[in-house]
Amino acid sequence: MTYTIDEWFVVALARTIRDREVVFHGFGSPCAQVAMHVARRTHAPDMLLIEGAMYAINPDPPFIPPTSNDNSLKQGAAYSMRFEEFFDAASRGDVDRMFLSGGQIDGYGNTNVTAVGPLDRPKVKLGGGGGGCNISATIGQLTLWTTRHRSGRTLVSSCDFITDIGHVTPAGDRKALGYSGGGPQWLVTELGIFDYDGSGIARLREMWPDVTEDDVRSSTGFEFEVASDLGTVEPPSPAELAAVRAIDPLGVRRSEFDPGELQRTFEVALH
Amino acid sequence: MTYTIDEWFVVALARTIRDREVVFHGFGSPCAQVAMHVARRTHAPDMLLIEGAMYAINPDPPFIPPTSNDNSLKQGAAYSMRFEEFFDAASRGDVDRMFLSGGQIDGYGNTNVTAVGPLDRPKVKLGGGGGGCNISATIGQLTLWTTRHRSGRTLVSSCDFITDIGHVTPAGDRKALGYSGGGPQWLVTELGIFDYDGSGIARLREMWPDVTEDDVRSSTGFEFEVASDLGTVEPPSPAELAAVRAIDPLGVRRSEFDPGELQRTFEVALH
Amino acid sequence: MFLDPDKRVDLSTAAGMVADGDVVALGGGLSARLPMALIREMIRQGRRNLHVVGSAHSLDVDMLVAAGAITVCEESYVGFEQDFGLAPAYRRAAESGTIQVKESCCVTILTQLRAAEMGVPFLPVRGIKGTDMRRLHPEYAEMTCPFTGEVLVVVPPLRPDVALLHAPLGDTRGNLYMEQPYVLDEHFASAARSVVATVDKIVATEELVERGITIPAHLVRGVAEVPFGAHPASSYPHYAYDRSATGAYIRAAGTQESLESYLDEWVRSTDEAGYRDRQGSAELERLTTWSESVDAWKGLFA
Amino acid sequence: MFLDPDKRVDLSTAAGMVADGDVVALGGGLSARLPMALIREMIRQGRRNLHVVGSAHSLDVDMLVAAGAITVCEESYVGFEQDFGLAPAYRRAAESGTIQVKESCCVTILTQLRAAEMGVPFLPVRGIKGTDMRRLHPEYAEMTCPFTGEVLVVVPPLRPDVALLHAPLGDTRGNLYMEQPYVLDEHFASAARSVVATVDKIVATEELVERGITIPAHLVRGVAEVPFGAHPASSYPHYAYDRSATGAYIRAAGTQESLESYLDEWVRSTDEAGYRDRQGSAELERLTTWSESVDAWKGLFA
Repeated sequence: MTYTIDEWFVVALARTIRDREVVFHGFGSPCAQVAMHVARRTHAPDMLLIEGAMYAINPDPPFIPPTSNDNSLKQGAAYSMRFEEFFDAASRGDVDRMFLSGGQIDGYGNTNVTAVGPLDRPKVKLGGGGGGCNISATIGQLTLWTTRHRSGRTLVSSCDFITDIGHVTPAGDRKALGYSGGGPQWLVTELGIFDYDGSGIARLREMWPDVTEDDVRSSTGFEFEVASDLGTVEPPSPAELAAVRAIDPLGVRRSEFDPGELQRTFEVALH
Repeated sequence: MTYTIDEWFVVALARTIRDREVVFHGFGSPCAQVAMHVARRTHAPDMLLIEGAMYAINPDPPFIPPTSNDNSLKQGAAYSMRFEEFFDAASRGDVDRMFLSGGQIDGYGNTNVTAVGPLDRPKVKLGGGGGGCNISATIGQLTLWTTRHRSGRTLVSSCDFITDIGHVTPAGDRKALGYSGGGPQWLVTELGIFDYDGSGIARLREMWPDVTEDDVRSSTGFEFEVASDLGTVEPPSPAELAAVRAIDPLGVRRSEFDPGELQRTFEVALH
Repeated sequence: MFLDPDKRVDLSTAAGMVADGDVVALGGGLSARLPMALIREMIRQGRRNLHVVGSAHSLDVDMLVAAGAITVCEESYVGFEQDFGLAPAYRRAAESGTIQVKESCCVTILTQLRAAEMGVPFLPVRGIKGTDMRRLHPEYAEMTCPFTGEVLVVVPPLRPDVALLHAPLGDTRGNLYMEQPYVLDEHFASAARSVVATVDKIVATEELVERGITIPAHLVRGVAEVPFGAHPASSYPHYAYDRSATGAYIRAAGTQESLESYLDEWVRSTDEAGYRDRQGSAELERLTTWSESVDAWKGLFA
Repeated sequence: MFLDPDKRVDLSTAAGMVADGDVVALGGGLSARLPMALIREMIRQGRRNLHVVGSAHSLDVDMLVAAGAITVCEESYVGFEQDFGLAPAYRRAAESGTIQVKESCCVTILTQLRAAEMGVPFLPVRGIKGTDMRRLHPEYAEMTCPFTGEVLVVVPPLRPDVALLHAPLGDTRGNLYMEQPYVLDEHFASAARSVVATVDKIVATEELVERGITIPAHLVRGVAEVPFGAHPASSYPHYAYDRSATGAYIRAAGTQESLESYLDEWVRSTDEAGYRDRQGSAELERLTTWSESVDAWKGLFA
């Protein structure tokens, strides 16, 4: 049996969630969205899953649709938060984890989803940050991810615009800014997985088996440490793979990947 | 046919409401409560009636109960505001009129519903202001009322504590305080009806036919002007009386009056 | 947040979730959905030094004051409206200085709860200036608006240690269904460190979903099923306000001595099952007849 | 407040309640409950210089930008998620500087709306510091909390001239029923000077009461009945998002020239009845089959 990088990728994202965490993803984030449902169906059954843009609590959607405001995403939820109810909870520190991506991500985990290039005449006007900006300051921990690491344009030495804050910004670190949130804990890319060292800089912890440290380094615009026990990402379990396929029969998660990446196929090892 | 002072009194209160006004009464205010329903059933059919403590919009209660949080008070209402929805509307100036009473009322229409006597050891601890304090600043106009004018202790030269603000306070007038609300427009008592002159002081406009100017003066602790056209309160119409009796079959409005006052009976004039 | 799948506790455990000295938000208002079973149970447990906060309340606060459980009272109103008038025990305690009255205003309390909900250390209010409220609240401050130059009173967040709520229906997870008015209950639930609830009845989650959940389970630490748990306050759609039982309290409350007898008889010497027995099942059932006809409903208040 | 007992207007009158230069709040979000019939009608009427505000939006904003109706865009996101990616016309206009992008954050917009709702001239927000958002918003200020000494960003009220909302159901008075997520619609309704709404269907007030009214009539200035008035956005419980019609827009939006042809064909040369005809009644009816089975629902997105 084989599986593809998109499946493994969302499993890796799912594993950043601990059981009994209160977890949120934003809209337009199918990989994070699928990952949250995978986590809830595998190792984190008692997490509180807040469905992004619907603010539905612990729904059991029959499928993941290609848009985040579809009613399928609140099926089975006994309760949906109001807009302000979610954002207040996040602002006062009652949400443990949020998934965040970015068109640019720097070494401290600051992200840019606003504009690449000069602000008055951007080279690329990105979509915008939605609600991430303020609550990136207060949510317990952040799982960052990108599926565009290999482009070389995503992990940058410095963001052209900071939409969501990481560990350290030009205006100071989180402590100086008075923020209670812990900031980025993980950065998962299609090449590897980073955590953050004591100074708030990304540190490479694991890579996919078809990726080399040179691949990572040549695609990364910032200097990063490498963990002394640099390893390979743990393969998905049959249960995890089954969960991915059950929750996302339309394969909406794939829309985040460059078509070339989707060719990356792996074999389930026979023990 | 006869009618009593409580009936006439609520009719007089009702007439302070203009059609197409947005009007609110607080809890524990049966006279104002009955008056609002009388107004809506007679001269102000298109007012927006916000039922105090229920925040129900334009209900048709089958009767007025002796407590303001009873579900009978939202019968027939298509919509009930949430607590914050009402208080926000009042704070931003979207409510045209509120009825307010007080254990003490001074000449500027400041009211005290907190405590009579020194604050650390009050002579009488009153119930408290509920939500009146802040929104007395921002609601369009206020109709003040008391059924305890004759006691001599209610209309005072100066409140021991200002809970809700009138036209002028020791800290300045409404303009100086930056308040958009117009303040007291009417003060209706069981002896007579006052409006307010340009300096914000109560001015006697009408009296009940069984009351003399001396009665009013001897019961009033502040100096007041008397309108040059001082008159008698217009008797209730049959429709108004019928509305009072229909909306308040339990006579809850009477609980505001001293038993002695309730003996005041009037004859419907035959034309 | 509270993620346990089963939050059911007995009333004694629920009341035990309030500690002496806690800042306690009281749900409901006036004669509706007061958490009376929790109030009575806290009196049985001898709770002391509570700082209660809320909007317009009546028997819940007065009875806690009578039992000596309250040190600070930060409600916007305590009383029995025009029907029974001033709150007897509260009034005596306030006039003799045995409780600290930090009377507040509904909008101010709402604003302070919102600050806690929003995770900000201050919020402005439009009113207060010109009134004497700051004599009771030296903790308020003033700030000048950077946009308009206006000076506004600003207030700090209010984060109760626990909110005590009563709902007609709940489920085992702690989801609660209420009828309007919710009063401050939703804000208490979000702003407080925890919610402890009583419900008249625990039902299947599906039944709550059908009606609409008012307070979600993740805010609720414990839920106790207590029939007539709001009595003598109302808990619609189940039962109306018991005016006669409230009147009995008022009559007993004329002196602290007779009030002590009342508390001994109705609270301290019994539990909630005994309380219901002593009230009389016929009397309690009568309160559920409000929906039969307007006359039946009106008859409850005659 | 709006107290007329009959608020029904036709779509042209409804769209005419928006003036050139207005600050316009757009209801719904992403692909749900966008006020598309009003958007199309405003384009037909040649509305200009709008300042649009909202949270995460897509086709509504992009089409207004394509038609040259927007001068300032203060949304938290404009795009088509991962499915169709960046918003083509919005992106071109932002990159060429023909619109002013005052991109904001959901929490900031919510806070500014709350200031308008609460009638206060400023409110603090916890975040923003450390980000570059203030480069887009020199109007924000900072204040020092008098209680904690913390410096927080404070924002002014946001009081839209008009909020354009779409609801599946409404009544003649202007009461509106919506399904969750309400997104910012409730706050828009309270904060804006007026609400102009389209509904797929006008029904009896009793039917709305049964379901629960989301936006009360007294906030609504006019309501127009427009079947499929949110299309191609969803309007549950009636119809799902039309991915295929959205895809057709995206394909046309590759250049401003082909986009003009699209607007001529689908908007400017017809009215809403014609729009529905051209979309095809079979295609539109298909969007209502979502509730028949999971396969039918899923099939709409395949």
